[in-house]
Amino acid sequence: MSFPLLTATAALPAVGAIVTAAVPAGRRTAAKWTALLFSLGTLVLAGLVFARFEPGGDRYQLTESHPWIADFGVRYDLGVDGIGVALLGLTALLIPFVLLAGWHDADPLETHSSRWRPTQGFFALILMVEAMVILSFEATDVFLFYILFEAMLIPMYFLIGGFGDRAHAGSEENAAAQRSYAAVKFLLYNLAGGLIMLAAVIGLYVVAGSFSLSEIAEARANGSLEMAGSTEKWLFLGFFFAFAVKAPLWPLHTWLPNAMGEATTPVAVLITAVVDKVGTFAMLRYCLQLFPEASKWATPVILVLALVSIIYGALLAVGQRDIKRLIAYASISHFGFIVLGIFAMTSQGQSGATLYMVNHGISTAALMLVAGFLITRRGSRLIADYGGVQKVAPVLAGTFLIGGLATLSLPGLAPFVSEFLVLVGAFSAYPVVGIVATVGIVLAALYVLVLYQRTMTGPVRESVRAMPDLRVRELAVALPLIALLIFLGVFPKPVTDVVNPAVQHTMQDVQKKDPQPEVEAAK
Amino acid sequence: MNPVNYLYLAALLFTIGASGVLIRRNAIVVFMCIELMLNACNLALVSFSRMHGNLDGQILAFFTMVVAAAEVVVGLAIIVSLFRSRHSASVDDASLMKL
Amino acid sequence: MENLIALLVAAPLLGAAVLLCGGRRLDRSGHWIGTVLAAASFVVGAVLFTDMLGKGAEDRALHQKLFSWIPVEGFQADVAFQLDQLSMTFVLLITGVGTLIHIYSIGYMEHDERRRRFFGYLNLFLAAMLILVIADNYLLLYVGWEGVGLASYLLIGFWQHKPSAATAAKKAFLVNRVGDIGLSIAIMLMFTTFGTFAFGPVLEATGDTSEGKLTAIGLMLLLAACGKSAQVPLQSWLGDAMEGPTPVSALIHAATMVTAGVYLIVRSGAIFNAAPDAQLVVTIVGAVTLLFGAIVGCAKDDIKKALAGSTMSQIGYMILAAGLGPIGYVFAIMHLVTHGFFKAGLFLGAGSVMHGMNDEVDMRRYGGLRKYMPVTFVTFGLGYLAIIGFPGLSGFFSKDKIIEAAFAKGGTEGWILGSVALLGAAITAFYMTRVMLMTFFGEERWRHAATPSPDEPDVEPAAATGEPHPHESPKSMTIPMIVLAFGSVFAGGLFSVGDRFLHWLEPVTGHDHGHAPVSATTVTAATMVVLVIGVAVAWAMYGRKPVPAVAPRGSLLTRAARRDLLQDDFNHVVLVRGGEHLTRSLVYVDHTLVDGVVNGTAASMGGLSGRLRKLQNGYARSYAVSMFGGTAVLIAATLLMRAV
Amino acid sequence: MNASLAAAASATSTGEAVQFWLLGTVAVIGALSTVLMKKAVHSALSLAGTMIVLAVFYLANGAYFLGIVQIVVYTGAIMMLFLFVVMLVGVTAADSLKETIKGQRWLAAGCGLGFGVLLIAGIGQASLRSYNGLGAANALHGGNVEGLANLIFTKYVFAFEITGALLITATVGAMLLTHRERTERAKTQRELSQERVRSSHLPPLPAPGVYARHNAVDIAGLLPDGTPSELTVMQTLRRRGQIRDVSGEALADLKALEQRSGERLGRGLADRAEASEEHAEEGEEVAK
Repeated sequence: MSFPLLTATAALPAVGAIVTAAVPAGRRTAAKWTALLFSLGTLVLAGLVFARFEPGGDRYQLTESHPWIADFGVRYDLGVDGIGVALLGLTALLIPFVLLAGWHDADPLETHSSRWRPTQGFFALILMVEAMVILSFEATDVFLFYILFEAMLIPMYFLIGGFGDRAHAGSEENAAAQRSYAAVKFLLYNLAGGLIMLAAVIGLYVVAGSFSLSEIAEARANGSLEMAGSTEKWLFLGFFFAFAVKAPLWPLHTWLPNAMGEATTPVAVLITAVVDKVGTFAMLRYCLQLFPEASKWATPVILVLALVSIIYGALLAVGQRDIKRLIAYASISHFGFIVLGIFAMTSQGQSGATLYMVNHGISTAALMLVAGFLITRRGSRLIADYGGVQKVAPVLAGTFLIGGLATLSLPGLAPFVSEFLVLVGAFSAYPVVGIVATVGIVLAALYVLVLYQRTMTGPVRESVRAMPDLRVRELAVALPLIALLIFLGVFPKPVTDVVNPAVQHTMQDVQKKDPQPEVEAAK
Repeated sequence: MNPVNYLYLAALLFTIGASGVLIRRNAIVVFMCIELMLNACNLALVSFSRMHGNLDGQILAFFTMVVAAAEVVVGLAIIVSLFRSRHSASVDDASLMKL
Repeated sequence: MENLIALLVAAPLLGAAVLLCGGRRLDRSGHWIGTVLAAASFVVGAVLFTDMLGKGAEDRALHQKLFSWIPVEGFQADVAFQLDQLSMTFVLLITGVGTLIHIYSIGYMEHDERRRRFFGYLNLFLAAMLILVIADNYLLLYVGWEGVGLASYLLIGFWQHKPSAATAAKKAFLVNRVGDIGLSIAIMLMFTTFGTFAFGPVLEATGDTSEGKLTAIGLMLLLAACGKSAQVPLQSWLGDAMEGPTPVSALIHAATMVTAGVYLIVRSGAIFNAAPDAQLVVTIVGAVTLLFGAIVGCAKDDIKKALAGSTMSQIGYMILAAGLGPIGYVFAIMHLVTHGFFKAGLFLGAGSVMHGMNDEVDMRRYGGLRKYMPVTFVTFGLGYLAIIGFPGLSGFFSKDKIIEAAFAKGGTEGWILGSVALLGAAITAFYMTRVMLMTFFGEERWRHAATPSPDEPDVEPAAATGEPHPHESPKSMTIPMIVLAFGSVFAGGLFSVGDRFLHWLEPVTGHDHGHAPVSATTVTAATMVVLVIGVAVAWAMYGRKPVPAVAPRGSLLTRAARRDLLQDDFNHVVLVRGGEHLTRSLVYVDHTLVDGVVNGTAASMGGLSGRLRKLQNGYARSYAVSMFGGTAVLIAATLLMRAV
Repeated sequence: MNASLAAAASATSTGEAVQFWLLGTVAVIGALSTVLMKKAVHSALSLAGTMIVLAVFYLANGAYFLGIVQIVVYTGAIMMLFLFVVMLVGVTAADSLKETIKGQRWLAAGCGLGFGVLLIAGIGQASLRSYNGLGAANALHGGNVEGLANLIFTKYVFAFEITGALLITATVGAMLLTHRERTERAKTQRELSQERVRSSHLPPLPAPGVYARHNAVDIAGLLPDGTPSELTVMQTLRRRGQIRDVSGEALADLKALEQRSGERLGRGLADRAEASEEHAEEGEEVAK
């Protein structure tokens, strides 16, 4: 048996979490470095996965399979396709930056006792989330995936509820109340989704007699597993609901602004750039693969929901007064694009959606983390408290602008590629949908530029006059992300090469062909 | 007379005892009502013992008595210490079992 | 030779990267790096140009594929360049004028502590603009398209500490984004129609699809062009864009970027040729903007805004010409090039004036400046003569051709368009003469009115105090002005003699003489007549009697024109206010309705449990009752089960 | 004797029937008075009665050992324990019969009635075998006690041992619950006497009720002017608020007495009336 690379990739951060948590109270810095080293190690392993993965090979590669709960046929089955590789890479890539950005976010306050160890907890929890997310991208057993899908809520809950943004307007009690409201809301929304999914998972087992993704898909494909139309629809809806909450899709989105607003910025990035991707990833892998007919049946409604998310999220972002909530609503808009790409059911749309997941992760991380640096400096999340930062902290403003431009999908930066692919994919299948979604790009420009104008330009406000520019640690976070945004904007081939075959498999699953160009169709 | 009547009597006593538990507020009286219910059970057990023609029912009744004795000791001790702290033997005064 | 194409873009891109990432240590040398790299790009362009001249007309086009950009199933986008005569024209214009303006900026921006950054942005602009014109497919063109938008955003908002500049920058970007919707939909339409969006395959395959599709594509391209070239109805950003430093106005908002729309339409000529309806709309947009810009230009007292109105109007001419189809393509581009010279010259002149007048922009506070800044006066004057179409200067040749071509369109359309073009020429003569008279002639109004203009309370402390001391600008500024003045004077003649320009571009754009209902001489004569009328009216109004230092109330039209013909007010009321209300109500809806449903569910659950909690009253006896009742129910159930 | 008892165990004689109906009635009445009596002492006594009746029933059912144990343990020990506690808590403390929990009484009645009916219906429905009687079982080991002993020490020996443990635990538990930790050193005799001498009450405290024709401990003695004296009643009762105030009654009696004697002696009625009114007013004030 070969080296279980996938297990190792997921296990390393888990081990890291345990080791970090065990660091004694006084050795805060050691804990931070431990966590960072483990996350970098994970990145190396993820790089190995990326290198060992052959785009032209089998659908699932690097597979591992062990029986787990024999009575129910639950197996510990791992394997990655191109989409999994891309997202696994994204996760492993972002976590070191998240850790680095949150270097001081969980330092104990002076009022805390010396035995209090929030730092260790914070870093360990982030690594725990990483482990679970990575494993969920690797799982090819529905039950295993479900367990991880739910289990990652626990560390996330503590990360949101336990480590709030210190830049909160208002009293400490008020902040704590808001935080716990956000954490509970996050948990309840996702648990509700997960509960419905659990029912669907059980239903799937009853119908299919197996939890194995590949087995079920194969049985579906060769006709040995007939599913009544209504059964398939109900099961699909059960899965989709959970994923739509996680993604989040309008109107199940309201937990995200609260959670992102109240959490520390690294955790906010973790939510939107990493954890939420599990939702859209699962739509692509589970909904389309297991329930192709139902997916097609539900497409019109889902496309409308995605469109509403795009426009609605963008409009609400324009109306926000809180920087982090603004970015959260922008993310809702972007998730609308991702879902649109997935359910447009064209090669371009789905490749674009996968690419979008990666790019959105990077661009949101860049924007949000820099916004976090800004917020930490001034101690306020309100846009109105800023002005003229560009003059005192030009590098900060510059990185913020680039993050913003990535968010509005400026050509030349990575998100443009994916957004355009999604739009083209949607347009070629459903022209009207594509046109309406295009309006989103204007609104994106509006909210990003309004944000930039109000915070960075204009006369220098007294409160920001003494604001220092980015420090080395912060530059180490911002610059690589920006470099990556530019690189993937100019040369996305490494990612598309990996993603394309997987998308073709998915297209076969749903038995859809790309619409032919009119000219070629005529010939 | 049919010996079943003993059972009817036991049921009646038990019901009266139970109603007493529900109605009375004095902890001691409530406790007495509980004893009444236990006794009703004992009567039924003895009667069953007679019905089945073996002594197991009586053994059970015997154990009931022992347990009842233990229970009374502890229960009355609780009542006394409750009384000490609250100056009252009313069960309604100890209504802390709520949110 | 092909490999040099990438170098065109690489040089300024490198400059931008170095200058923007280099940090303060480049503050002292940054402007030279920027200028040298811009010049290097011009040199590469010139080399390629001479090489191109050496080849036959048909195989002059060069092509270079760098790498595959977005390879997705069924969707191939490459980073590939194509350099043909049309692109070449633009390359030379962009790098040439660009280099001159770099040189000019060295002097103009001398006292700005962020000069390095300014040059970085200028280089970024050059790179993006070059990508725009040498891309071989629409998607890469889109990259350049947005790139110039970004550069324009950064440069308009260069003085970010001024809220007006930041707002203007944002506005420019947003209005351009609206146009970009058009471009992206056009590209998507091309993809679904042709399966590709490279120039070659798309433009060759126009015959294979329906006219309706092509009209749709054409209209979407026009929308894009309207955004970038400030055509009605997306023109509102250009006036505000004058908040940027003057070299920026000269380069981006006069000579190059704003003409990208014309390039797009001419480049997509094959699509428009096959879609007459779209062409008609293009000409209408051009004609309307032509008048719109001219009227606005007449009313503005801010010298840069007057010139901006003029730019709008002149681009209207180009769009009009481009809409005429093969009759007008060449002339559109020719006017574009000549306009690039004289309008850049005019802007640089205006910048020079401002430089000498403590950044004063109100023409009512100028007057009689010809004595103080002779070089500026002469170069500005030559530019002025060129733009009004004084015989022999470049504007005369290019504008005259467009008017001719408009008439040559034929039919009622031809007459209407031709007349509008003529009328535009008259108004052009009027407002340019007005600018000239107010600035360089008449009494020296600045001597008494040395208070800062109310719009700009916080420009420079120097501007706020004391009387200005008009003086000529340094060499680095006057030399580019002189060079551009040469261009303004001679370019037209150079192009027109022997129809050189026509033959140069014809292989790319095609040409058609049309059926002129009136002879060329008649048109020229008519143009001369309206020209004289325009100048005369302006002289009567501004030359013969003194210009009041404070703007008179003016007629209704004047007042409307001062406010950009109420376009901004419309935008403000409908889009800004409406949008604000929409977002505010949506925020409310999200909070109360969407979130409210969820929180309401939670609250009703809480309420229900609150009710149920009352059962939990803490009385042991109550609990006993439930136990007892429960037992009774159990017994009843048992008995019932046995009975059944 | 043995034979007749054995017979009684297996079948019901007329005598047993009579006994059942007579004593059964007594048992039910006892149970009902346990529930319904206002005073805890009365309840306890009624319960004791019921238990004795039950003991007789046990005997009648052939459970001789249990019958005796019932009397010894229940009536003799447990009920006495109850009485002790009742005395500790306050023998005269009567429950107010006003129900405080809304609907509790109705619910209780409903549940009780329903439960009883169902239980009795259940017994009536059950197919109960004819009675075997305990004759054989008792005879097996030579008697009821021996039979029980045999079972207890063989089959149920573990349960028996565990009940032993339970009893010990209960004893310890009761001690723990009622035990009070001393927070300070106990005072010595000497200290107590010194304290007493220092206090204002060197002579014994006045006895309760002596001036009021009552001699219960919970009635305060009246001072010569008719007001009750707090000192005369135990501290515990005072704290509980279990002092009965009979001063008004006493004054009224006094007034009546004076009137009667006045009538008989033929003294000036007018003076008396005035005086009595004054007294009455005073009495009212005291009552308040």
